[in-house]
Amino acid sequence: MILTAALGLPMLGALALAVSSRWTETAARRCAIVVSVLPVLLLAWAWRQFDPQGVLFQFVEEVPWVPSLGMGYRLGVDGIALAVATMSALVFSASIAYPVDTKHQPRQYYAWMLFLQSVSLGVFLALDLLLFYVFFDLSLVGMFFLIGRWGHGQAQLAAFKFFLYTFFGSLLLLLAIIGLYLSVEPRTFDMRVLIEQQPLAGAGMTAGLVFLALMLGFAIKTPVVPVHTWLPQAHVDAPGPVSAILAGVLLKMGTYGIIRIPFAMMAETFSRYALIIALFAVASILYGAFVALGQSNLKRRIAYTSVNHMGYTVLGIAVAGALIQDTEYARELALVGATVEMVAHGLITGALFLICGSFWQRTEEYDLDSYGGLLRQAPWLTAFAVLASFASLGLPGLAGFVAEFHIFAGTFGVYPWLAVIGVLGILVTAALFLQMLQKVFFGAMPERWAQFEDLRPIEWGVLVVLSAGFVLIGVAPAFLLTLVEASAALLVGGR
Amino acid sequence: MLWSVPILPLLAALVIHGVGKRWPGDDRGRAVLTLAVVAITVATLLLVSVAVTVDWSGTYRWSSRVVLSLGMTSASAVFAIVVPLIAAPIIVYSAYHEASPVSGGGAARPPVGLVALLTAFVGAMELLVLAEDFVTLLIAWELVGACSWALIAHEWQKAGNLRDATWAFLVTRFGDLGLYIAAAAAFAGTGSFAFADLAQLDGWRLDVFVAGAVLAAAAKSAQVPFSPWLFAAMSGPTPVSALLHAATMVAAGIYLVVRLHAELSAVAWFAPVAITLGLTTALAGGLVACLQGHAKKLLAASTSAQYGLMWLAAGAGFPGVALVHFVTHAFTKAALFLAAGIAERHVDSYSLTAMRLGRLLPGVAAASMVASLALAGVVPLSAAWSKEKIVTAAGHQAPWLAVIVAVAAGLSALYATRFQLLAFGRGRHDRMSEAVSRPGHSWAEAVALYLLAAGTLALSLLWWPGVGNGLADLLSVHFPGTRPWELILSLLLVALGIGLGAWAVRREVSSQQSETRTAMADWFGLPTLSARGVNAVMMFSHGLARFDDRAVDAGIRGSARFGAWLARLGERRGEGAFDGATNQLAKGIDWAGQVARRAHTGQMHHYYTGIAAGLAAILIILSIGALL
Amino acid sequence: MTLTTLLLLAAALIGIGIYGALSQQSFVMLMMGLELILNGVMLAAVAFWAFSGAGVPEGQLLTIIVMAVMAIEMAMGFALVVAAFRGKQADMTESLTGLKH
Amino acid sequence: MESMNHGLGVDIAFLLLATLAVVTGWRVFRTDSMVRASFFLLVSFIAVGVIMILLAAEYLGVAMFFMMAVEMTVMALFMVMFMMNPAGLNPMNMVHQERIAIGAGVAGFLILGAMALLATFPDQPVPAGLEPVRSLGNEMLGESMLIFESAGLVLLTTMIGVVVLSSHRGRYGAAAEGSMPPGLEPGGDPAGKPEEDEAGEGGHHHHHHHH
Amino acid sequence: MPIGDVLPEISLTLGAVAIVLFASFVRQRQHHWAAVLALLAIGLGAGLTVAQWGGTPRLTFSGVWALDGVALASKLVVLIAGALVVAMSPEWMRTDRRHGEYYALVLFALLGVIMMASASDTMELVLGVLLSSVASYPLAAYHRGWAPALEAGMKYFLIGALTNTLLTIGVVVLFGLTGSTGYPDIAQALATDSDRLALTIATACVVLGLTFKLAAFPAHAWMPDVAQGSPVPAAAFLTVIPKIGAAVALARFVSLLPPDVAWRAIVASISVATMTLGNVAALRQTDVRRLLGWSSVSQSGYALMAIVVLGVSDQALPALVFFLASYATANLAAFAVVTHLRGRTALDDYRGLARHAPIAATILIVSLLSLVGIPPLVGFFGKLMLFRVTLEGGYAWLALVAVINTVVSLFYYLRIVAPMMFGSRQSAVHVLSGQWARSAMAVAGVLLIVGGLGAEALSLFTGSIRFAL
Repeated sequence: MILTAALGLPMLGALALAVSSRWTETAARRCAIVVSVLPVLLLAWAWRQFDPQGVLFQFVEEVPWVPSLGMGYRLGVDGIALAVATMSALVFSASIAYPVDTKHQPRQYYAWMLFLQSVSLGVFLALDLLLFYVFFDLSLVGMFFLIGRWGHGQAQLAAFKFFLYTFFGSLLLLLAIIGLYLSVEPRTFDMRVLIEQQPLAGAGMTAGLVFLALMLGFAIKTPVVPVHTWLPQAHVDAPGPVSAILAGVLLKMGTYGIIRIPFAMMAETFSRYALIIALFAVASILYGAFVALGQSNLKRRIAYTSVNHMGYTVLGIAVAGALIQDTEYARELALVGATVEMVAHGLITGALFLICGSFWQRTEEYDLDSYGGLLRQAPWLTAFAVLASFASLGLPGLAGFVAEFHIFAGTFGVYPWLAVIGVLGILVTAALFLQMLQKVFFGAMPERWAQFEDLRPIEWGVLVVLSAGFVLIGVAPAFLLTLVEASAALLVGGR
Repeated sequence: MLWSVPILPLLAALVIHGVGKRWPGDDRGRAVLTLAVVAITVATLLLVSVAVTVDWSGTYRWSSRVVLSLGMTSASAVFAIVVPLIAAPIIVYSAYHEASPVSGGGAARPPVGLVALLTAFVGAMELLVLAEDFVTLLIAWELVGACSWALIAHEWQKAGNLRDATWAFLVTRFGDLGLYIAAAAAFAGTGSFAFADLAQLDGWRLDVFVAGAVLAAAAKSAQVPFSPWLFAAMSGPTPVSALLHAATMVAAGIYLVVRLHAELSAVAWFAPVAITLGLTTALAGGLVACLQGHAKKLLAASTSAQYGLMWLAAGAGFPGVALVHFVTHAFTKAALFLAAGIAERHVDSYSLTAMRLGRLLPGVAAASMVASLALAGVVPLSAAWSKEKIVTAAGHQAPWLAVIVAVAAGLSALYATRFQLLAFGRGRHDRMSEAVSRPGHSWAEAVALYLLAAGTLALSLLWWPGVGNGLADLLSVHFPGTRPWELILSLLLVALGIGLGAWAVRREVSSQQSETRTAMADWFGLPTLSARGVNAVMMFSHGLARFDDRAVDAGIRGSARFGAWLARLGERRGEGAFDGATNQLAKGIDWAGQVARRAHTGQMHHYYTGIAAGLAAILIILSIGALL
Repeated sequence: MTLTTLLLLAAALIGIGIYGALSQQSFVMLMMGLELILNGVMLAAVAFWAFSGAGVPEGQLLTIIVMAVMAIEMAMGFALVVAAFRGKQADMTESLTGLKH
Repeated sequence: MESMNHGLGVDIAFLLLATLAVVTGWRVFRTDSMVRASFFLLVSFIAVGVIMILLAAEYLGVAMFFMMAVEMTVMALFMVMFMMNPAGLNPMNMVHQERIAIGAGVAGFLILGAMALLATFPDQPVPAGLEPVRSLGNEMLGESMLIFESAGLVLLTTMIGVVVLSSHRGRYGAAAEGSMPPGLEPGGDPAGKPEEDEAGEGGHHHHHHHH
Repeated sequence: MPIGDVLPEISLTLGAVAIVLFASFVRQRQHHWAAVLALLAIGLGAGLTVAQWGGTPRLTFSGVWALDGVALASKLVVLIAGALVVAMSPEWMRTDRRHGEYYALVLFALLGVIMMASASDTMELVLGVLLSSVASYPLAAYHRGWAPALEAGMKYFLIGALTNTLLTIGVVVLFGLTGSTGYPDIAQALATDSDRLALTIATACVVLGLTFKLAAFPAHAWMPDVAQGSPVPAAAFLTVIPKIGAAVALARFVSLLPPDVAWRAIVASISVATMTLGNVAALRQTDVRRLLGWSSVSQSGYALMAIVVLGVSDQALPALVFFLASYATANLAAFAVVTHLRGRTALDDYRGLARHAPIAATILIVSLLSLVGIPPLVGFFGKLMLFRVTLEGGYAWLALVAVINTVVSLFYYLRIVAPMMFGSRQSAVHVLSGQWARSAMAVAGVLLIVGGLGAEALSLFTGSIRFAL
């Protein structure tokens, strides 16, 4: 029941906010914050209860939904899912608590945010392919309304682009899911059965097509170059907290999906194409980094680093799925790294986008060159921005390093040359973040920002929580690694 | 328990930073800072000595594959002791020499942030030298880099400082990539990151490992072609340079070579590479230093050159010699930087031609003299001993190598002389000149300098018979035996260098600096070259960004075009933003939409024709199907 | 009088009917084209009944159904033409251009 | 296919009737008057009806006569009442896309003609002694009862529909009054009135002589 | 004569007759009671249909009338949809002098659709098509005082007349070929060697005739006009209900054909052409009703996918009926909202609706999302079933085309959603007074969600249906 509660409570909260029109802004906000924290607590509790030595999926719940189709309301988590879900819940709480201009519709804003929290957690907690898809698609709907209604700039356009682009991916996914479904007897959408049976092993063309559709669908969501172009615009025009969710949570659905479906259910096919996926991942790493370096818009720059970081994740997964002899250790390391990267990127980029949101609230300006010397006016904002940037560029002691180090070490054990090429990415990332910091926070301050405010207490508090998260993972990741390692070992070694 | 050694300064730094803002802004605040720093370094030193005597170690488990571990080897012990030893006076110096950059127009506040960062820097360096596995090493390695970024960027109001800090960070991070690769190769070969398991490494992975480690170490210790980053680092405050060069950042590179010497020299090409690298840097750095007119840059080039000598020693198979030279060099170089910093305060410039403060600052001049002579390699000062050992070590490889090394050592005599005479020679400034009215230096700064000079003098005990052998036993390293001809040649070259230096100084007063000389003095134009490279990269990424906007996205801008139209229809804003955008797919669908709409003319006979045509099409498809 | 000749005659009538349906502007004339088609269809139905259907009664019934189709469509057509003419002054296909694209 | 028992006279009659049916059918679209056109159509139908009788489907043929006679009269009356050019006084040629129409007609003829010539249908002539009318009656009230009733239902529906559409006056005054969508706001115009309606009426009209 | 087998149909017929009589004797103001009568007749018919459920699939009335799961299931869907249409009408039709007859025609049209779905004889099929057509033409043109409605009705009729005529060609040729009009005999005759040229022509004509009722390419042209010009409740009827009967009739017909007739290719081609054309043409519409009409065309294309794989995938028929039911619910909900909003149709008029009429806006958005196939709405399960059988039948390319089309369709559906949610408006929103349309809208909206969450019920209901033949 704990998982159902985790995704059901925000849904109930969303309904409560949606149904009654009596909520004041403060009441709606307080209610949303409180409700959004509950899943964090529940999942943290589940984390404590999780048995790393136990079976792959724990806390399993099963209620038939459409049994004649083999579909059910099935929930359950392994270490990977639990880690990503907990991170997501946390990022949601942080984003909901972060101040934003609700454009006189606070009730609707918080209702949509809670709705999105619920369905996003659903994606990570689902153990049924179709249920996974249901939540996957609903997240698009929630995001569409959030961007379109509360975004700025060309928000509608960005929302359209986001929805259309990723919806195409999700429909491909639907076809592939049906393909998988049709390949098992008896027909079922139960992920556990599909993982166990590996239904399309050796199925040649069919397996290839199903795999292609799956990977394309997830690649769009992740996003992997060259199907990433929906991302920058959606990010730029979305309000800060929504960007934080988009980058922190929604992108993870792509990579999590890769781990959960093609990686786990089509191991043989995956291994056949692992190298190609890894090449795309490396392309994403470098391309994302270089394009980010070329951006002069604060939010676009951060948005493109997501392409880079998700490239690391995909690289880790691709490597983990390459069934090359005597590389189990390395592959397990890579998968652990990929998972940690998901968690780390969620927290770090979440924090960065929230900081962007603070900028927009104060200045409505994203142009890097118009800033400078803000350290004088806003030391706390600077401190958090520096910390998050360094975390994002992979500085040891912060979460990004743990992830990237695992991934590179794992990759080297399987595809040494890709590791050598890919590692260049962290150099470019460093360059782009340092340049960004330099332009925004240091040097001389233009007169127009003389009234620039430092962080307000609530912003400060939220950023402290997120930063604590990625510092903790950077310094003492054992709690996370132990959880993930167990599942990674089962997924990599158990095959 | 060994964790306490690096963690103590790191935590202390946090505490200093946290509570430092509330301290008084005057000299009392500086005094408190000084006391705190001294306490921390002494405590660290105590912890290290305890660790050495009772053989502490430490492990910290991340996961079943990744275990962080600390341990003490002779090389780590030396570094672990030297680092706080050098750092203590430097940090005290900085507490008085610098001011907080945020203090603005009011009274200069003590540089709490800087002191905290320097303290953290010490902690990171301790972590680096105590690391017993690659994860820990890499963590410390990059933390050191990040600390140096923050330190160089200390005066953040000047955008140039930030650029230099970024540049320094990026160059060294480029080297760090080597360490990433090395660590990955080690894991791939041994299934673990521990140094202890490196012996199992063989085959191509060993080659990759060594290449990565060499790259990382060379970049950190500013070997050619990475040397120019040290110049960029000169944007930082003087104490930062002192610490960076003497004991921490740059030292990390040579520490890695010394610590992993056994594994590195398992590949045949390591020795020639290390020797070539070291020798090239020593000669080039020496030349640059001889030509530099900027006091700190002269010293920086000298740092590269001296670390080049250490590389050479390690390459020649005597990491112990490199270790000792590191220690002797640390004291002299720290002292010289502090002296240069004091000089700059008096003339408001690092330009050597403007100094000649011998009369004004006799005490400082004397301390600087000790360090300069040691750097020059004048017997019986400390650095001379280790330098002679390097010449000898080179001689073990080949006699001609010893000759070249001696020439490089002669160069160091030349530039050391030049530095000393230009900075603290007897020149225009005397007690009567206008410089007196300038703010001088505090007693604390002078004491710091004297302490370091005294350290140099104390280390001169190495010349005392038996001390060298005792040290070798203590560190369980091997020193090469000195050959008379090498010693004589070397001493002759030192003398020649000093003479040439004195001559050059006399000439320098009159002559203008030529273009070529300026270029050569700036690492033979390497920075320009790399600046071009950076420009190329930036252009590439801007181009890529444009490409990403226009080309890759083109297929998707269907929605954009349509959305723009919608925005016009709906919100009446965002108009025209995408008017120029050409998008084939969007155009195609849009066109199809128009055609489909236009085809629906509202005219019945067109519909009838359509139905007839549709029927014909159905018939044709059915007939084809029947024929197939 | 064979099945072939009968079917050819039916084909000719249907062809002319198609021509009429496609070419006439006036609703009434257009409907005449449709009737001509149905005329051919009825003929074909009777021919089939007589030559290849072994005289099964469904053949005749089918012809009656086709006849009913014709009658009903004409009735409905005239009713609509009347309504359209009254409401829209429309007697030709070209005058129906309000709904398009 | 020569199994049917008939003589030369029947063949000649068929040939004449066929020619008549085609020619009058063609003339329907080649006359200046709608009234004449409807009478040409009637002749064509009658020719086909006679052919049906020749084929021993007397009932169908006769039904055809009556039906078509009534229908064509109605049509002619209708045209006199409502339509332009009642007596063919003005020459009229109201056609569009004639080439396409000719092409479609020819194609239709060729395809069906090809079927007539090339296709093989079962060779099962009407058995001797069959009483077509009786068998039809048995069928309609027996096996195909449902079809027969369905047809009746369709006729009923048509009647209701035709009355609804065409009756001029209803039980409560003018039938069409108030027969429109509700206004967009109470009392206002309904939504979605096409713009062309206000401007373009009669763009291709040559005459309005009713009302 | 097994009268018991057609009791639901008799119920509808009697209901219609009763309504006509009622309307002749009652004051116009009381005519909305005719809607109650119609609902009673439909309810009785539905009840009788349910009572028929569970019997073995069989043909009755000498093989003319199919009494199988498909017929019963589609009959139920048609009746429920018809009830919704009736329920959304009274306020819309209030001012009409012939308010009462409207319901009689609706019942007759329902009967015609049921005849199509149940016909197991080409003559009955023709009559079904004819009955549903002649009842629909007046429905489409019911606003005699409103030019667009007359034009829509006229166009609908003209296209219908031509296609019905062509349908009779097909039926007659088929009779010539097989000497029979009953499906069992036809199937038997075609199974033995029969002439391919004639069969090709017959197939083409029959399929074309049915595309008219399906609003599928090439006889789709009436659909947008009717959706735009006709009375909105009638548009709701015509965009939804005839399709159900026609799709089942088409499925019945093609299942008779021998395998060497390329009917799968034909249906697949029509499917692709229909969905693509409908979607592409809908892209730039600014008239919401017309947009829904085009979307309805494209939805026919999706439905045809299930017919393509008939016989290859054993779930093809359940998928067809399931999809049609889900589509019917969503489209009726959308039209119910439009009715409730007094037929507002310009896209601009929908701006800011979410704030002024939140419930209507919500139901409209939900219905559009259901048409797209966003889970967990019932439309998602419809599409899921379709994709599933299409993939199972080996028509992955068709599924892919449908996917691309779905993305395109999302675009124009969102174009309605976006101004409603993101725009703002000053003026008030007027809705129809009274509870009929509002209730119809609410019921349809609830069905969309309940149908999704309770997809199992619908799935069980359709899961085992098959043809009697």
